[in-house]
Amino acid sequence: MTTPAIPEGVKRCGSRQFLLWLGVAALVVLWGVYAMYRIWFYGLNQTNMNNAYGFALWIWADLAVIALGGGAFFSGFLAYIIGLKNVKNIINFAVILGVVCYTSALLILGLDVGQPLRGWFIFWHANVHSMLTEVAFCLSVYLGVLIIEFIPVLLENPKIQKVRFFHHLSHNMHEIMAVFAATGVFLSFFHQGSLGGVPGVLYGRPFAFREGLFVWPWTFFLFTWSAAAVGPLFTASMCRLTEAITRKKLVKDDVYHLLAKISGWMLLTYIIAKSIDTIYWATVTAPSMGFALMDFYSNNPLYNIWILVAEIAVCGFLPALILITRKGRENKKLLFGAAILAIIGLLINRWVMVLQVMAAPLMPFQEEWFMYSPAWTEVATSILPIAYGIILISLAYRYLPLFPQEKELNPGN
Amino acid sequence: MSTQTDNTSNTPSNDPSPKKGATGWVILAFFIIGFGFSLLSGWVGFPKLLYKEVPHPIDFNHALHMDLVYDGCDSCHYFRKDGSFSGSPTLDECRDCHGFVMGINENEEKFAEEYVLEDKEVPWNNYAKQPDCVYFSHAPHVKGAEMDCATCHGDIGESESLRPYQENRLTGYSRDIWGWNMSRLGEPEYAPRMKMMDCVNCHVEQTDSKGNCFQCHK
Amino acid sequence: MEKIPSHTKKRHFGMVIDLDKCTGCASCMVACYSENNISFRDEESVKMLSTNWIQVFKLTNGKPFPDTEVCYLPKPCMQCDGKHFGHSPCVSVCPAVATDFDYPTGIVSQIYTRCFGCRYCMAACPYHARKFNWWDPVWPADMEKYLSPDVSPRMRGVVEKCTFCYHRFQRARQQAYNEGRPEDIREDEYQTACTQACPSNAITFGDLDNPDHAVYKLKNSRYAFRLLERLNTNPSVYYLSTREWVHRAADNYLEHEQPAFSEEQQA
Amino acid sequence: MKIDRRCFLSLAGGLVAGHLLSPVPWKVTDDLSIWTQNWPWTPVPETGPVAWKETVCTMCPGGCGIKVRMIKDRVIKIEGSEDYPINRGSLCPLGYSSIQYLYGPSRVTSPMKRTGERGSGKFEPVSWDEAISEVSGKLDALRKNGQSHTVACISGSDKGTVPLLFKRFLEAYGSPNFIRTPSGQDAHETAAYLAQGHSDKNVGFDLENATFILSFGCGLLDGGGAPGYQFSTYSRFDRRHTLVQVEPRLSNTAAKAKKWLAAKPGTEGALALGLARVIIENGLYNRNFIENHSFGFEDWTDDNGAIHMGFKRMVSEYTPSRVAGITGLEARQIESLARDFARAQKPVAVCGYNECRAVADIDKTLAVHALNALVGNINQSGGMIVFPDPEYTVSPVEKDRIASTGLTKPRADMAGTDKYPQSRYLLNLLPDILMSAKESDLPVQALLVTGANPVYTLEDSTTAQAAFAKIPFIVSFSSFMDETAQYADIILPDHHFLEGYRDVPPPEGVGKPITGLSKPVVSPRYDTRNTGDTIIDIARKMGGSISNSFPWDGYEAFLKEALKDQYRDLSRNGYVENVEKPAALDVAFATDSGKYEFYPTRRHTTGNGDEAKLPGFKETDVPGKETSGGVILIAYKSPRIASGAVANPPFMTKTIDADMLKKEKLFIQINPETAGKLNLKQGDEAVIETSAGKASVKVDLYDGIMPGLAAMPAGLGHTAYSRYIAGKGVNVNALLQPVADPTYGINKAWGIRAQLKKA
Repeated sequence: MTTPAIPEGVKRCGSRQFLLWLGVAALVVLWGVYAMYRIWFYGLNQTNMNNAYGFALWIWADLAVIALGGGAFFSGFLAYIIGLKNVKNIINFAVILGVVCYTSALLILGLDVGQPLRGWFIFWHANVHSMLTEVAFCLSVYLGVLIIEFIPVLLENPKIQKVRFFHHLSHNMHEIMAVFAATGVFLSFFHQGSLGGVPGVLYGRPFAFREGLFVWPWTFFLFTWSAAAVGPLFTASMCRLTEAITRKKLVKDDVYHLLAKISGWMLLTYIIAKSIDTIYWATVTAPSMGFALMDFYSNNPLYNIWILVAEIAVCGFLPALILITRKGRENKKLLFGAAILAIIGLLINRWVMVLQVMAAPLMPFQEEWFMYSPAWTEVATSILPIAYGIILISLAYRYLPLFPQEKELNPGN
Repeated sequence: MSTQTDNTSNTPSNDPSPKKGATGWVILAFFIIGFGFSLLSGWVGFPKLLYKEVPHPIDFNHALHMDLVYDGCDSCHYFRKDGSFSGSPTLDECRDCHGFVMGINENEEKFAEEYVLEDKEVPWNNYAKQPDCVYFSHAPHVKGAEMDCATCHGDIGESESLRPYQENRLTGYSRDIWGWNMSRLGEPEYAPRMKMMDCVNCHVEQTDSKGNCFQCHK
Repeated sequence: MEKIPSHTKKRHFGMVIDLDKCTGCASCMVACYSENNISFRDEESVKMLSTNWIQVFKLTNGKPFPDTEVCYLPKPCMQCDGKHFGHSPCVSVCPAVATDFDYPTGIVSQIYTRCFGCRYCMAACPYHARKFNWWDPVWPADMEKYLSPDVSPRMRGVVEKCTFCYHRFQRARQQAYNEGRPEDIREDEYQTACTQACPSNAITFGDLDNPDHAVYKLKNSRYAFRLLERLNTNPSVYYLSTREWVHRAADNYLEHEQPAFSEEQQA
Repeated sequence: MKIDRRCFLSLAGGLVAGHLLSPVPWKVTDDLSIWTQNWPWTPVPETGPVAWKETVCTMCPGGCGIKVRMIKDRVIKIEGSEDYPINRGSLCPLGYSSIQYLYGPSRVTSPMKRTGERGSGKFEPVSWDEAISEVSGKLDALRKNGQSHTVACISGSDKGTVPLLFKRFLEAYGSPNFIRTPSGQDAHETAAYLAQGHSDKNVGFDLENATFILSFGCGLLDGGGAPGYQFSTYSRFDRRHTLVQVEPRLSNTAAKAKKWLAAKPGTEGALALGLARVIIENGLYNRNFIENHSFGFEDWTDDNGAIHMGFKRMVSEYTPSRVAGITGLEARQIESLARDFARAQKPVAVCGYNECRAVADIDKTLAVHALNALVGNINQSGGMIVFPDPEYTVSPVEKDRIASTGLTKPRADMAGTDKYPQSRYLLNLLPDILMSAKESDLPVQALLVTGANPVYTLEDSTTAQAAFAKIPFIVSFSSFMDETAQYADIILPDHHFLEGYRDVPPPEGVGKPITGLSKPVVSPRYDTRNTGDTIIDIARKMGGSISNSFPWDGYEAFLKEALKDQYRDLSRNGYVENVEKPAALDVAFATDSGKYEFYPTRRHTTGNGDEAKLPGFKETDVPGKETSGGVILIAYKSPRIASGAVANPPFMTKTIDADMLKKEKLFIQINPETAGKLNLKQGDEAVIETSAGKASVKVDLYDGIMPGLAAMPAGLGHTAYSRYIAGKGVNVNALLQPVADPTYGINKAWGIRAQLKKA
């Protein structure tokens, strides 16, 4: 008698269809792997980065996936620390999404450094003053935590459950998960913040530089806050996307509504804080270094003042206001429309804090903006995580009981 | 790591009919076998794989030469006018004495025939050779801090025969740099070890500072 | 543990570049390439991919013909002291201590073998003084023959920058030790390659804190200024110019602001 | 005993645990990173004892003393020599980069014989014996055929012992065709002959002692002329010194000048005359010089009783307002400049040298010389100095009948013929002469090229290439695979200057006659020979009187004999100063009047009037058709681009600004006003077309250039050497066209009309 690999009581597509689906994603992964080979073998000259753009698409992708992966820590925080039981219905999915995001971030970092084989120097020869050191430590420890959080979910697979040891392991781990979740939350607060610190401490770069509290610039707090606000919205949106693809209801609407409400208020407070920060920076910090606000915005389409309007108004206040109103979040279209806007807002924020910092000319005699467009290798390796995420989530969805409410919501099976 | 084998009521429903598994002792034995194998291969086999023996071009007899020169080590390893250190003598310097085959011993003959007469520099193995990134000047150590050669180079000056030289296959470094004992515990075997922290420790002790990166790096 | 070893003398090396003298000939750049084993490729016109430890910029006053004026501005690494002494913009961000503030000399060090190429320091440096080795360095034909053993050639994947020819300082110290006068180094014994190369003597180099050195007086000249001084990076490189527009071009000012020099001129 | 899955899990656990407690993972991690720190493909320079050796740089004719840092037998670095009297420590970028020619892919590593098409760069190495036999065989055949006069030699210089050997060879062989490449020297030599009566003298300017330098377009700080001398002079400038630059473009020199006067190009002569008028009118001239040592200042009467116009009367027409009209300057500027110049402690007016092109406007040069004469600075400290060529003491050439006959034949470049009787070398005319000649009676059947790269440097280089392609036999003596070497049938490579002996004659334009000695600091790296030795070998091989004229064992023996007493000092000090002091004024002039002739009585003119003889201002025709929307193209010199016989090495190319060269595209400088008219923007791709050629360029808007002009840097657009040098930008010479002075033949065109259109 063989144990089915698919969790009990749920229905999954045929294996041929599944393999085809995986195959398409695998092709994209292969493309990325080829790009990885080019980069590791021939060096970073395979990219379009240059001495003006030491940080470029990859660092943006890193900041972006970590911020979006923030859904894992903030849902964990809500579920285990605040004790919002309802959030537990989506927490498995959030954790997997977190694993995807964080492993991708590390992979991209491994590509981005010129000497990957020396990568461990960041731990062994750490400079405690560097925000990047803080990022590296917290990031790797938190990835460990995420994996630990992921293990019990993994162990839920019927085949694995058959092994008694794993069965008990998963059971016991579930019980102590709150401890890990708490650790994860702590670490996350820190490294999300450190990532904000990465641009914020650059006092030679007036576009990025922010004053702050002790050693932490305001961006430290803003990054954490924004990740906490938008991360769960990303989790929810991805969950909704999974529902759309599988044509199945996986999570009850009240879960979405709860996350939306919390995120809405988080987003609103974030965007108010961000606005205050921007105003202070534009009127006090930057002018003290001789820069007027419009010195930072060029008339080229990429680094236009509209990018600021889009980030704060269109992708900040607008979704926040939609989400805090009951009518807004209970209308599916508005809810996910707002979520997507908020995600775009977050992506813009990370983009601006990396790329525009590099682009703006500092020396008055150098009027030209530094322009950059990514090479195919950078694009391929940045898309790779998406394909890899699709594969991992598909496998997880197929073989693990990710959604506790699935059986109940799809009784027909 | 422990194996929980207590049979509780909530065994999964599809648990196969209980068979007698291996005992704890057997499992432990397997663990020890694996553990021991790794330890042994890591501590004994790995160094043999990592290092290769490089034969010396000439088995140089320091003791013999020390008897013949007036100025100790400085006779052949001297400071140039600009304070740089000459290191191993060049063929021209050896030629002052070794102009022809004297037939003293096998080594001398080999040296004269293969190098002096062929006008070829001897590719001496340098136990203390540092990589290109290291800036090391003998002058502050020998002239400033008045250190003896032996402090860092051991008693090579009194040796009658060259001790073995091994090269790290991955890095190209002399084995002396890491030290011959893989664990780096205990007293060094021939001469002090020369990884960066070995230099740093001495600097901290002697100058109350580990110095600055540029002091020893280029 | 002290920042400065007990046997070392404290110095603060810096440079004063007279922009009224600089002719823009680029001898400093070429002498630097030769001195510091800087690699080159067949394509060097994309400047943000080209490795230069010192680069000469051309500034114009923006006035139409024939009132146009040109000023050449050589830009080495500024060896910033930083907002807080020793916390140069790049040094404080390096996660692996590959770049460090050398307290005994005030020079920002860069250790290529420690650097793992994250380029955070490049993002931190407002002067674009730091260059990344995008390619493996290649010296065609037998050109490796001219490489200097005083400066280690950099491998692909690490950041490099001007070191104020620190190896020349080492050379001078070694000589001093050899002659039994440790740490007693004359002003002319340690000069950077660019200083020495400048055919119009526009560059002066020395200990900014030593009243006997020429730079000590020059840096206090009323014509002296530093590049992007308002960012609080505290560069150790000073410039001299008698021209008001050059002072203005060296930093950012809001519309109603002007450089201290202009105010002084008007007063 | 049961063995199950758990046992294997346990074994794996043990393996992992043991592994972690063994050195393997840690040591491998560490060693892998150490491996990256010592990648075998990243070079590690060898250390060794350091030595400094002094010698003289010959990458350009500037003659700078250098010191070479050596480690064992490797050349590590070149620096300027503080003790050398020409450059006094200063050195230009080319000097610093010259190690990139000692090493590197541009060297010709052995004698070569061409196997492919001309210019294709396909050669095969041959032995020295074979190469020399081939050359001597070809030359011998021509000689036996009565065609000895069809052999020509193009040399970058006519001074020094190597050019002397070539001249000697041609003399013994029977050819009058020793041709020096065009240079600033051409006009000065002519002017010195006309005003001072010397035919073999050098004109230099004692810039280092002058306090007021009025430069008519000299690229003193643009890397031309003797850059080391000029830079070191400038480096010692203080508040008491003044440099005034007259130039239509804000060059590096103009940028550093106290005053930049953007006179219209080609009108500098008028400006000089205008200044002369103000000086004379205000009585600011040197009365002693004018009264005692000059002729033709006032009106004068000749032996036939005819009254001739003097210089004073001639310049009286050049009122400040008229000159302002001609030059585009303001009358006020002209007047104050004249006063400042004449009242300065040691004023000197310079022109001609160190311009990017050898533009030889005789009138302008005479006018500038006259300015110097007016302030009485001829042969004075800080003034214009005239000194003789270094003298060489060698036995006379043995000439056989063929040689004597050959030497009486007219020169292939028409210099010294009835048409251009007072000219010495006219290489600029040679391409057209060759192009119009029939294959059968081509005036040049064999060409020797030394120290020059005419295929690249001649204006209208496309025509020059076609003309050179017609020459049946070309021998190059170049150390590097330059464009001319690529056109050669045989290359007999010279040493790099760090590998061999060579005397360095006094650099053009320098106010003191210093001869240097370039000495070997390394043994030759490749199978090359000193060109002096090679030419002696060829002569020996040819036998007879030619061989007899070269009795020396080799070049060094010849050098010692030629330099006689000087050799000892040269080899000891590295240089000698040939004469103590310039000639005193009462013996300084070899004119018929024995004085400085403001009225050059000897001047060869087509007409006979005073107007033709006196250096009045005549508008020079700019070649090309005048069209609406056209520009006038000028070339400019950049100190970051070597534009002479040797191309700019990779180090210098690396210094070129992004607004000068982007990828393979060169930027052409135009004023924003011009750009507006032509509808061009910064960075636009454009096509420039002249009667000589066409090139695609990018546009750089530069306020510092006169509207209506377009400027391109000289020295780019090479097609030979190596991939580090070739294929960058455009050779401006391919767009320019020389215009021969009707009586002197030398080129007088300062620009060319061009069409600049958006691509």
